[in-house]
Amino acid sequence: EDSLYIPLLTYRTGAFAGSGIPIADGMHDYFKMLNARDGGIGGVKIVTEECETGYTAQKGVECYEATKAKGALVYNPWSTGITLALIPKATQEKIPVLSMAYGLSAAAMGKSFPWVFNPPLTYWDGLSVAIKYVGDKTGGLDKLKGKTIGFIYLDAPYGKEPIPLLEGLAKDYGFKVAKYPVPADKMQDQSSQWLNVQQDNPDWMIMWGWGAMNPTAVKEAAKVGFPMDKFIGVWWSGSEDDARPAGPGGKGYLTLNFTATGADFPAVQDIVKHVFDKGNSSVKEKSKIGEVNYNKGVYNSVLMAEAIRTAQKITGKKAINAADMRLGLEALEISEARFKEIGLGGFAAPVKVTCEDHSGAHAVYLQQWNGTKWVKASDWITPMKDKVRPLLEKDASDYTTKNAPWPARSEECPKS
Amino acid sequence: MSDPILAVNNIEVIYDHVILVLKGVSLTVPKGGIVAILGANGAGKTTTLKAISNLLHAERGEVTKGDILFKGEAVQDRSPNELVRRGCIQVMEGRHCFGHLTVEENLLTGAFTRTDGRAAIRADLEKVYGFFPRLKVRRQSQAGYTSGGEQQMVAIGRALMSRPDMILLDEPSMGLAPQIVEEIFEIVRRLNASEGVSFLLAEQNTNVALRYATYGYILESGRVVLDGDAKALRENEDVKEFYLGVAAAGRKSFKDVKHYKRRKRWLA
Amino acid sequence: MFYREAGQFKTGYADDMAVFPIRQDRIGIAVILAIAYVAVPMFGSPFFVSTIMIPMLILTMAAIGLNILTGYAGLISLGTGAFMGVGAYACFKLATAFPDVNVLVWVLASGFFSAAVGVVFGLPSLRIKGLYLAVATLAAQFFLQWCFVRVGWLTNYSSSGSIEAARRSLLGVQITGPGASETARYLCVLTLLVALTWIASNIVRGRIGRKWMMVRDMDIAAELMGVRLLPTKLLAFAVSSYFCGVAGAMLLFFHYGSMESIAFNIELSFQVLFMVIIGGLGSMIGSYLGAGFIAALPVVIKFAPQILGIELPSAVVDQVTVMIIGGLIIFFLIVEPHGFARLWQIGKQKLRVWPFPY
Amino acid sequence: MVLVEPFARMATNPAFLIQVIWEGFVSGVLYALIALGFVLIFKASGVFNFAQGIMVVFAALTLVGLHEAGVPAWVAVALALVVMYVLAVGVERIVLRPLVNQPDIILLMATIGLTRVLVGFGELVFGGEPKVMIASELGIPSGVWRIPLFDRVVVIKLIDLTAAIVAIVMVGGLAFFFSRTRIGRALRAVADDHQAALSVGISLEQIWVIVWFAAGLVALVTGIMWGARSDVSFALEIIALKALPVLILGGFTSVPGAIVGGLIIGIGEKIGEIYWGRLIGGGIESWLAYMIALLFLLFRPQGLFGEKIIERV
Amino acid sequence: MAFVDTGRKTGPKPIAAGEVLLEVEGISLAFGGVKALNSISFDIRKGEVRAIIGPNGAGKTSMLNVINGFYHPQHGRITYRGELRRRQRPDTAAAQGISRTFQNVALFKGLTTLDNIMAGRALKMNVGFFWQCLRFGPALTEEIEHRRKVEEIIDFLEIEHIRKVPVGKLPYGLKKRVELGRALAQEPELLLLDEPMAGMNLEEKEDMSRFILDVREQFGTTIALIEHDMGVVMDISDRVVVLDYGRKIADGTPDEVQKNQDVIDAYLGVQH
Ligand SMILES: Nc1ncnc2c1ncn2[C@@H]1O[C@H](COP(=O)(O)OP(=O)(O)OP(=O)(O)O)[C@@H](O)[C@H]1O
Ligand SMILES: Nc1ncnc2c1ncn2[C@@H]1O[C@H](COP(=O)(O)OP(=O)(O)OP(=O)(O)O)[C@@H](O)[C@H]1O
Ligand SMILES: [Mg+2]
Ligand SMILES: [Mg+2]
Repeated sequence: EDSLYIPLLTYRTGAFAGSGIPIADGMHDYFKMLNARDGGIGGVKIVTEECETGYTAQKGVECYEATKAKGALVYNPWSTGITLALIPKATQEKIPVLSMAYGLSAAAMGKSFPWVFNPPLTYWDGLSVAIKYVGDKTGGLDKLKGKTIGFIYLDAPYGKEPIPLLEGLAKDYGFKVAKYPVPADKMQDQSSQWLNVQQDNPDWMIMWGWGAMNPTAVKEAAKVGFPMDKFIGVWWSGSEDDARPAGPGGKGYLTLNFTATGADFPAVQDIVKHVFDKGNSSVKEKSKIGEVNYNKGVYNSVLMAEAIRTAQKITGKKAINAADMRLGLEALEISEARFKEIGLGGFAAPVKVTCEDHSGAHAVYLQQWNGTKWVKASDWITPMKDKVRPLLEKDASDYTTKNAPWPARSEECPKS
Repeated sequence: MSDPILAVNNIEVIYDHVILVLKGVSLTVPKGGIVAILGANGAGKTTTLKAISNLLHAERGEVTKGDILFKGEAVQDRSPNELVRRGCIQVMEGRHCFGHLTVEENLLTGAFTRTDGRAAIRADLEKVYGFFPRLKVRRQSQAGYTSGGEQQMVAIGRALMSRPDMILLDEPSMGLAPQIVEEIFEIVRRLNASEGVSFLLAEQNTNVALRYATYGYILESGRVVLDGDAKALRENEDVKEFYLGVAAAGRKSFKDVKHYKRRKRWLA
Repeated sequence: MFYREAGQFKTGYADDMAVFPIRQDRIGIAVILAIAYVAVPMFGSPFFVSTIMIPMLILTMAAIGLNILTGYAGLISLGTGAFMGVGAYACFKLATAFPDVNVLVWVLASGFFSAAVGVVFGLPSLRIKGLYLAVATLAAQFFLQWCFVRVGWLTNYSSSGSIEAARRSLLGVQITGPGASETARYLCVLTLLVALTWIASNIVRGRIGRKWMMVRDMDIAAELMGVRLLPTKLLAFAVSSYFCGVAGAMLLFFHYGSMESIAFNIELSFQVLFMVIIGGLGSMIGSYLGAGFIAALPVVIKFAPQILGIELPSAVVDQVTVMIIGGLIIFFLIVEPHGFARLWQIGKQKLRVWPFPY
Repeated sequence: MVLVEPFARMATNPAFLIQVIWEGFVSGVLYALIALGFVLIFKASGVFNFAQGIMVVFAALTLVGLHEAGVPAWVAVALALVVMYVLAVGVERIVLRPLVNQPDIILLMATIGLTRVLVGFGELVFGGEPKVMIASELGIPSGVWRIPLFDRVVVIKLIDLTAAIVAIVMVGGLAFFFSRTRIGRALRAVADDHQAALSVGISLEQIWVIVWFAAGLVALVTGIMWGARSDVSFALEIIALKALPVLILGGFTSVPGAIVGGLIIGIGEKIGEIYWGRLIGGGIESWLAYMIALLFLLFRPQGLFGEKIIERV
Repeated sequence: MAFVDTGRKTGPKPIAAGEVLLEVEGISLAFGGVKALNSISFDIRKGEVRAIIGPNGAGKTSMLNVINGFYHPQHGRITYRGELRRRQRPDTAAAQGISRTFQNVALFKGLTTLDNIMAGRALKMNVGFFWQCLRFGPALTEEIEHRRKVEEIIDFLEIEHIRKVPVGKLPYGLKKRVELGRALAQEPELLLLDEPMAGMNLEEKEDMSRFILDVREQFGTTIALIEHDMGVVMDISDRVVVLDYGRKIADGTPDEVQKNQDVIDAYLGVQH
């Protein structure tokens, strides 16, 4: 019987499990809902297989090797490290990698990385939005001159990814950057970093954190009395579990986000109805459905599902293969109307992926913790494409020369 | 012979699942007796003692056949400390002092199983110092830094501190000055006579051992090849020649040992 | 009955000192080599070769390295992961700086860099012993890992901080980088491992190995017999780190293809240490058996339910795998603290005296 | 510049220096708590218990897990202690008893194996999500003191203060309990020579259960304190590694050594990181502690308070 | 006996039998409060068996440790082969031809008997690292050559049957014998034996005595011997020095010493 096989690389164990579990649940539940409600996509059932990576590259590669032969349509590594390890392999073996708003920023250059996709935006886009927001609050980007922006980040490829752009922007707008790396084994003890913050007294703080690093940072920021409404986290630092432990002290903390929070969407309600209420979800409490990271998982599955639909439309096949999937991803477009159609109106900004741009640099908004939940704190803001694009191009060409001979793109760009 | 305090019946011991070391050893120690196990290197004396005190387990050895009765009860499956509590303690070959503890602390560990109060333990401590004045001098130094002989005294003194009914002594004379050897055996005799402590000792120094023991077993390659009253053993020709060094022609000098070997009769 | 040395006479010391003095052993090793070189690439599935065999063989190399240090010279190290990292980063730098030289040369050369680093971190071993030394090597572990992250030059200033294996070939066959077939990579790894195992076993059986073991068993006596401790220990650090470094380079070039510093973390150090202990300290065969157990078993357990068609949540599988591995480690330590190597010996011993026990 | 600038910074902002030292002091105290668990077990059995870190996590998770299941906070503490006791007995029965008289490294490996078992088991039972420590239910104050000093403020979290006090009380109590008593002596005897300890009738079983339980108790306290500062998750296990330099600095066998070592490392690495670390790229905390310890070791191979290594022939 | 090179160089100045080989003068050594040695002087002549006796803790082992450089005395001078010896590292004593056995057997537990004795030759093997890696050519030749010598020692000590047994498992008496073998493998000029016969039965003591005398006879090795068995000491030694808690109380032939009242009081106790 036909099926759509999608391995899901997840982590429910290890130091980052706290972030990994809701994401894994969200990804699963959306597919389960599609299977239960619609009988799959285009009449073909989705078969998922979860493979535990523990956020380590080694296990991630094992998972990839173990599942690729079963006709995997696409991989979601959910770790920048695993993404980096899979990019050359998957490119060679022609299986798409979907690294949703994480991974290698340069993968947005579809010409160089035909098999890697990172919609809706890259870390560099995200950072540029954060700076835009800061500029806005300061009264214009030109007012940033002489200010200090602190950057606290997980000392790993993930956390370091935005630094080149941050330093570039600092030069452009004349602000200073103070960097505070947090080593993985120090995630839960950041007193040094925050002492430094206290000493440098930056005007703004930006955070690229994950897992246990986030709540600790928010707590510490509250402790040293850093103004929380000048503390901006990336979208991976903005879950309820990140802000809640700080108690009232966390009030005002801001993060970027590209998905809506809450369960008030028909599709999410369908998940509750078709999956959770039937006892088919591994979510333990209903209140967890609709939380930030859960919705990220859902969004990741929405992207895959929509790409599959697109691929089915393009190829006319019901049971597509990895190459078809790539076509679908490259032609992926979810308009506002389409979001509404699938029961997710207002859930996220419209997405459009093209051959040239595998991420699309779509808009994000800022959310703010009000002490008990996240509330929207800004409109959708679009990234500074003009600043990001050249960097992406340079980085992509660096990557391909360093890995020469990098296989040239053999697939035609779809006519648009 | 009075009631045996210890009876070992036909035990077999295997190390590491493959090395068979004791091949059916039986012996008894009467209450209030001093029994010696004699035998060449590697005969299995130490193994026998460890089998009795249940320390084999820590060396990956096990008793696979036979049984061991202490005061009439089978003790193979008892833990070593249980046995000490019942009154049987071993002084291990090669001293085994607690190097980082002082001499006095070493002695006090011997009293671990006792519950009769500090005063009694103090009194016994003084008694041990009485036996070994040298230890009193060195009481505050770490045992690891004492000389070989001093460590041997510590080991024996430590065992005495548990007020045992029976002591298994493994090569008590090794490395001790002749004077001390005599002293130690005198102490053995004294304890035996005044407090009725029974002894089972493994010894190489046959000469002394047979002078103090009441009964002896000779072990070779894991088997008892000869046993008898100490006196009878002392008179045995083979024992005389091989263990006591007094052949018919009188004691021969170490200088003149010739490069030949007469076969022991029991090996024939 | 089948495993007897009776009737095989040695006619010279050289014979007696051979690695495999018994004919059955020699036949056995020939069969194993034949399987490794012919059967595995021919019949092994790509998953088996690439996910089980390759990492297993590479980690065997690391285990041999650590075994030289810990098993033969008696110096405990928890810095293996970082020493492997040094090899990987060195090989990455060399291979990108001199792309025209064959990559195998660089893999072998990278070991010298970690040997040098190993010697530096081995210096405290003169004063510090046992577990204290283990902690000193942790300093190496964390310091080196920090360097991998902080020194941009090591990664050629890659923005992601990861290093990649370039595409290189040997005799026209691509052996490294994306697209290298698992068979090609496997054969390279296997050949390097066999060659270096041979060298390692030569070293440990000769004068140098004996000195290491002297220092391990009783350093004071060794010193009083004229062995100079510091050079001997440092040599052990150097040789050991060399093997670890080569293993690290192989891990990058023949297995992952792309790595970040975190891959060389303390977990890796522990993993290799496990292999050495479970396999048997001071035994070459032990390194193989231990690596097979620790590297391959988790993969097997993890994918076993899948292969058997049992549905279990992946997290549960992982948690249970972790538990089973932990439990088995304890179990094997209890059954035989001297590791598989000793079990192997006892097994042979039993075969030798079979059918009569003892 | 590397020599002058940091001191200049210290001098120009003394309030901040005090803040740095206080932070160092608090983390030092917490390192010391973990180290204490190690010391207890090492002292008593010569076992280098790598599982101490996961025991901290495990104890804390049990506590929070029980509370989540509806058990009142203090009852949960009592039950968590029972669980730690059962763990101690289990470890003794299953792991230690069969490994009597084995070399250190084997026992070390066994405890690493134990770590794996506990990690797997803990995640299976409690799940991988971080949990919030029930600090307020246990009456741990959560406020902040802001002390004005040199026209700046020094911030002291009450939880940190509590942690420091608890740790010091704990160390004092344990030092009292284990020193110079019959049990204390037996502990050290066991550490020296298992077999000889057996031969004089010391019950290894009893001793081991006692120390593992004591270590479990320390783990629970540590878990509560650390958990209240950040949250309770498996990431916490990693900090156990931080206790290692503390241990070697203080000496594996010394209770006061654990405290002094903890403070030296805690304060040393804070000052190093804040005043020097950034000059060379930051994040040096990950290895500075080990380097400090290594430096001390070169001069005192047995650590500050450790027992002298006996070398004789 | 073939395993000793007769043509071996014995250092700067060959010492004839009967001349003083080693002389210690006014050696004092204290550990904290413990005075292990207190101004001890004596000499050892080439080719003799020199016994050192004394009660437990008298400082005999410490004396040997001083002689081979493991302990450094606070006072005193040591002259070896006519040369005043400076404070030295322990490993140089071995190079100068002093080797020893230990009171608490210090064999390499994990090695077989054969390897333990081969270990004794560590200093004499020097083929480079490269050949060692290949175990071929010079490395193999060297290994075989030394193996041959070691086999001779094994024959001499009659321990053929335990050649391949790890020494950790040997009974005590055999361990002592292996240790002697290891010391012999160093081809020493001066052999220090610390209680070589402790824990042996009569038969084994006889064997050991025979080995010691044979060694002396056949290679002219000088022997310093610590032993508590007076029978052995009196029979095989040429001269005896008696220590008592750090002091020297007697020095002379066995007969003289045996009759010395101080010695009887301090050490021998009742005569037997
Ligand atoms: N742990 C062990 N593993 C294997 N074999 C052992 C072990 N301990 C002892 N043996 C072997 O058991 C035999 C008997 O040893 P045992 O120590 O009992 O002899 P012994 O009579 O006490 O000798 P000695 O007089 O030298 O002390 C020896 O051959 C020895 O090699
Ligand atoms: N490294 C050391 N540190 C402290 N004290 C020591 C050290 N070495 C020896 N001593 C002490 O010096 C004294 C002499 O010791 P030594 O070992 O030389 O005695 P010995 O004559 O060999 O005695 P035995 O016949 O018992 O072996 C002893 O009291 C011993 O405790
Ligand atoms: Mg014995
Ligand atoms: Mg001595």
